[in-house]
Amino acid sequence: MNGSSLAAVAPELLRLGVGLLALVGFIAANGMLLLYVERKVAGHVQRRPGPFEVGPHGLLQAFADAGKLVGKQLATPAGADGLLFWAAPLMAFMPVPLMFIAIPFGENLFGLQTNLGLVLILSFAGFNVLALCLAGWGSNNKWSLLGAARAVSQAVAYEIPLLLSVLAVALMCGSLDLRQLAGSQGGWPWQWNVAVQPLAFFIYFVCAVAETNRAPFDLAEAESELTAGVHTEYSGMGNGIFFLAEYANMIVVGCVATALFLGGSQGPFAPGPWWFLAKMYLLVTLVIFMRWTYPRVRFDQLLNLNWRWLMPLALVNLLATALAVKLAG
Amino acid sequence: MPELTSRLLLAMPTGDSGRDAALHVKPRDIRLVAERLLCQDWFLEDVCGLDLADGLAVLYHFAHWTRPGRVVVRVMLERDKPECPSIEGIYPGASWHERETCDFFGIEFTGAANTTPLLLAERLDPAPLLKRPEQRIPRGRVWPQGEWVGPAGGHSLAEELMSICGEEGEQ
Amino acid sequence: MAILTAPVQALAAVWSMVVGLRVTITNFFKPQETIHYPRQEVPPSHLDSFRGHIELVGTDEDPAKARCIGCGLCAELCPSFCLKVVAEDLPADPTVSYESHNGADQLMPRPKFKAPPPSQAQPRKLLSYHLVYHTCSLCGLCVQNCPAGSLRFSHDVYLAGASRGRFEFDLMERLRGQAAHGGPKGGKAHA
Amino acid sequence: MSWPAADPCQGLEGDLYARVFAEGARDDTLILNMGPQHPSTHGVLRVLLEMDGEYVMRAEPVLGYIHRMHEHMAQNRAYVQFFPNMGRVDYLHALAWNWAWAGAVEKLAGLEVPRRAEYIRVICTELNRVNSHLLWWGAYLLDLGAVTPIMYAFEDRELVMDMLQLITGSRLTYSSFRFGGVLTDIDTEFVSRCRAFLKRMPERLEMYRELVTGNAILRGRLEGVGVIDQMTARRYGATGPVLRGSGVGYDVRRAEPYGLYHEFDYAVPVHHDCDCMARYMVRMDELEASLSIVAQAIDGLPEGHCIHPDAPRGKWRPPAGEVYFAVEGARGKIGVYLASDGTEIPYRVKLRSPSFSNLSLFAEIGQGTLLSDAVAILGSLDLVIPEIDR
Repeated sequence: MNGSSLAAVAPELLRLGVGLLALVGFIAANGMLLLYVERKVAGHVQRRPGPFEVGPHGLLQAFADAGKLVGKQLATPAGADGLLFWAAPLMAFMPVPLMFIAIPFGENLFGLQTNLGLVLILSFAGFNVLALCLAGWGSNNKWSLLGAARAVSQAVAYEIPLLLSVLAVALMCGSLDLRQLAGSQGGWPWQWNVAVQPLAFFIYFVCAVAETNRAPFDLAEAESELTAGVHTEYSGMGNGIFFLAEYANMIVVGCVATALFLGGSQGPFAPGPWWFLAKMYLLVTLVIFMRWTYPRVRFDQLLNLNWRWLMPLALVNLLATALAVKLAG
Repeated sequence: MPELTSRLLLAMPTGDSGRDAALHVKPRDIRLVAERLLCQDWFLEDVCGLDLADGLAVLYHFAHWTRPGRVVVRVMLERDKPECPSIEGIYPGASWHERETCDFFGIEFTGAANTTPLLLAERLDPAPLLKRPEQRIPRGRVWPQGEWVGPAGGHSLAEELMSICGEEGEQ
Repeated sequence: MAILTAPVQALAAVWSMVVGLRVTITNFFKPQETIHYPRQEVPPSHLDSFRGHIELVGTDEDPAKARCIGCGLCAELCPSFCLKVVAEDLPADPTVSYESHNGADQLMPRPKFKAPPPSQAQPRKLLSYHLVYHTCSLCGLCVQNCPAGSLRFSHDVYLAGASRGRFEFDLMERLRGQAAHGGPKGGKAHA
Repeated sequence: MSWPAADPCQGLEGDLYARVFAEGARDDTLILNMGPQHPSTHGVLRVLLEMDGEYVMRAEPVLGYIHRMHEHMAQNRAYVQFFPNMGRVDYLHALAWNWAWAGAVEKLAGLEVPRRAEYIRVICTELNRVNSHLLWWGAYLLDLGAVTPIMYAFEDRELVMDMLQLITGSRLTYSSFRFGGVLTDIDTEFVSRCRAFLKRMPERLEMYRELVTGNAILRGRLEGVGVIDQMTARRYGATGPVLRGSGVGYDVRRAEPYGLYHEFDYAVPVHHDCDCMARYMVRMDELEASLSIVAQAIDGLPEGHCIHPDAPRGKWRPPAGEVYFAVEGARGKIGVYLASDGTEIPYRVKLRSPSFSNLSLFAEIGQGTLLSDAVAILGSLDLVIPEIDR
């Protein structure tokens, strides 16, 4: 079978394959970049240099870390369920590239055109919970188990307002296709959805931080309470993959926020993927700054915040949006 | 043999040795005294063992939030069978102090809920802070003024504690 | 009432988060406090007062010769038994004075009352002076109580070693080395 | 890949403490060992927890992991040789312990301390208290999940340590007090650095307030958590900021004045909420109080000796007798009971450490809290484990 016939048979499949490969590269590169950025931000916030020794200003530190993680022994704790224990990090990472394929980085830069892009991302995002649950259960460690219990109730709770806030935007545009959603906004900030739906954006942002288990909502990990929660028993690349998945998830939620609320690749003067990336990285940096600023919330407060504030607000917001769309339409 | 008969009170000027009054009680009365001290809002600073030629002593230091000085309650125990009632039920904070004293001096505090070693991994024999016989000194040397000279009047705190002792002692 | 106050409280809470973020972001752009050790070092003014292990002080005439009179008071006072002084008796020599002139006196307060050397009324010849630094707790009793002013703290901040032996010093040898390299002169106490 | 054995925990019944603790446990609860290597037990404290989900049903601290028997060491060395130990009992407020030991022996032997030495003691001890509270602040927020504050605290701590190094020569385990005074006098360099520090701190404290104290998350974590009422505090003998957070203005510097503290004008901060936030606020206010004492002491520093000319040196014999001396440490009331038989070495030394009594509270107030609250409560007690274990 030659290339042209392949293209003739399944152009969509080819695009998907190439897209997936490119995305895995993108994720790996981003994992390293964000690791570096996180440590640099932490360093500078704390008035110290951060990584500095490997490469100029520690630029190559991420490679050194990756090499170290790969080289470490993978230890399975005594009494742990080996299958579940090692399935967990894989399960945390594998859905991540799939989430990227529906993200429109630019007008024509995307992996897969589907009118259910948003649904696809949200459904694959749910896998992360399963991974943490398995990691906690499979570790045969009481701290991990507590972490897993926290992770599950946290993720289950926060997915609802997340969905509701996203739905409000989808209702406005009448579509679940991320490309269409992004394209429906203008280039200038006041033409973005965030100007129309500030509350939905706020709810989405808080939920996204909680969904990705980032501080101040990093309760599943909570190193000062649960030692490291679900990650306690993971060594070497087991831990590394969790990290990679965490950063990839951060990028996914950043990308979705950019596409939904911040105009996607639209931007003043010269629209294009750079605008998309710039906005996405800005959001991710904000999340990183938050991690180095706030104390961790308590578990019941986390759930209270969700059920008592975000849920009702998201519902009211959705209703108001529906009403407005109906009236305007 | 330790003298276990008298409960005498001695008042000393504050600042001289860091205490206002010293009270010698029999082991069986320590709970009564502790209870009365708690009623009068004293709190327990520490429980301290002391190995003397006359036997083992347990010193309870009590201090107060609103009045200066402290009260020492001294209990003399027999060396062969050092047993003292626990005041953990009155001052729960005493529990750890008593366990520590038990670790260091081998003094049993009867009636305590938890008697596992606190600071040492196991009971040592002899207990680590016990002196060798030739090192021990008589109590008169450590408490030169406190050698049972009789009740010291004129000191309000001393009078007060004396009255506690008197009432309870009739039983 | 709660329905009115709750949103206000929520907004105040969100505002407190913004204020916190402002602090970290301002600090992000401030210069670093860290000193990149191998490339930069702490300014010497911050190291002068550092007390490293003790060292012997040479006499004014011969910086390679310690003022020590071998009385052994330092070794006797040391709480962790980390000093070993070996000395032999000298015939009484009125010309040898063990009054110190400066040195440790300026580093340490000098009371009028001074403990006499424990056993010897007269100086002895110092044969060797060993310090086992890994048990030293730097309390300063030896320096404070040296009747001859022959001890002081070094300022060796960057002392590091991979073996225990690295921290066992022959202080007489060290003094000779210092004298040969023109290190701190006996007469100068650098406090 | 290895499949788990039928019962992986077979033969692992735990040690004596775990077995004793598990005797009273319900069937459906989890016995959890928090420590001795847990990140927020600050050293080597172990707390046995019986957990029902995230709720702590029962808690029991297990001590002794770094027990060094300081009291026995005291009975084997001359009075002055015990000074280095004091810096190691509580390494965060070493000078208060220095003072407790020096004060006890001075009281026993009736030694006089020159005014200048008393002032230097006040200055160093208060600076050391600032240091201790700053570290507590940073470490406590680390417990609560905020990583950055400890770095800011260390910036200021570094300045204090530089200053204290000028006087004491050490940076952490000071042993610079002597009977009848202090080892080294303070110089103009110290005074100028100290003034610069005093000038800098209000601004920093304001930053701390903005970054953390006002933060909604922190308030949510601390308010109403770990309530210690006054009766509990009394029955357990709690002292220091723990007690002052429960609304009792008990401070040894006021209640049983020692040194020249009566010459200084400062407030004893008291908060009445009895919760973790009250203890937090007490310590933050104490930072300011300590700084004000230092400022007054620097301004009014008298001339004179830094150690009494007739102070005993080396090994010496105080009179026989017994004495109890208490000082206010950063964690509470530090007490030294000293019995002397008139020889060169003490007959009996008992060290009353404040954290010991404060921690014994935890078994009671930790009950029924969430695990996160247990961490917050443990941190709010400001534990220094070497001091508890001695």
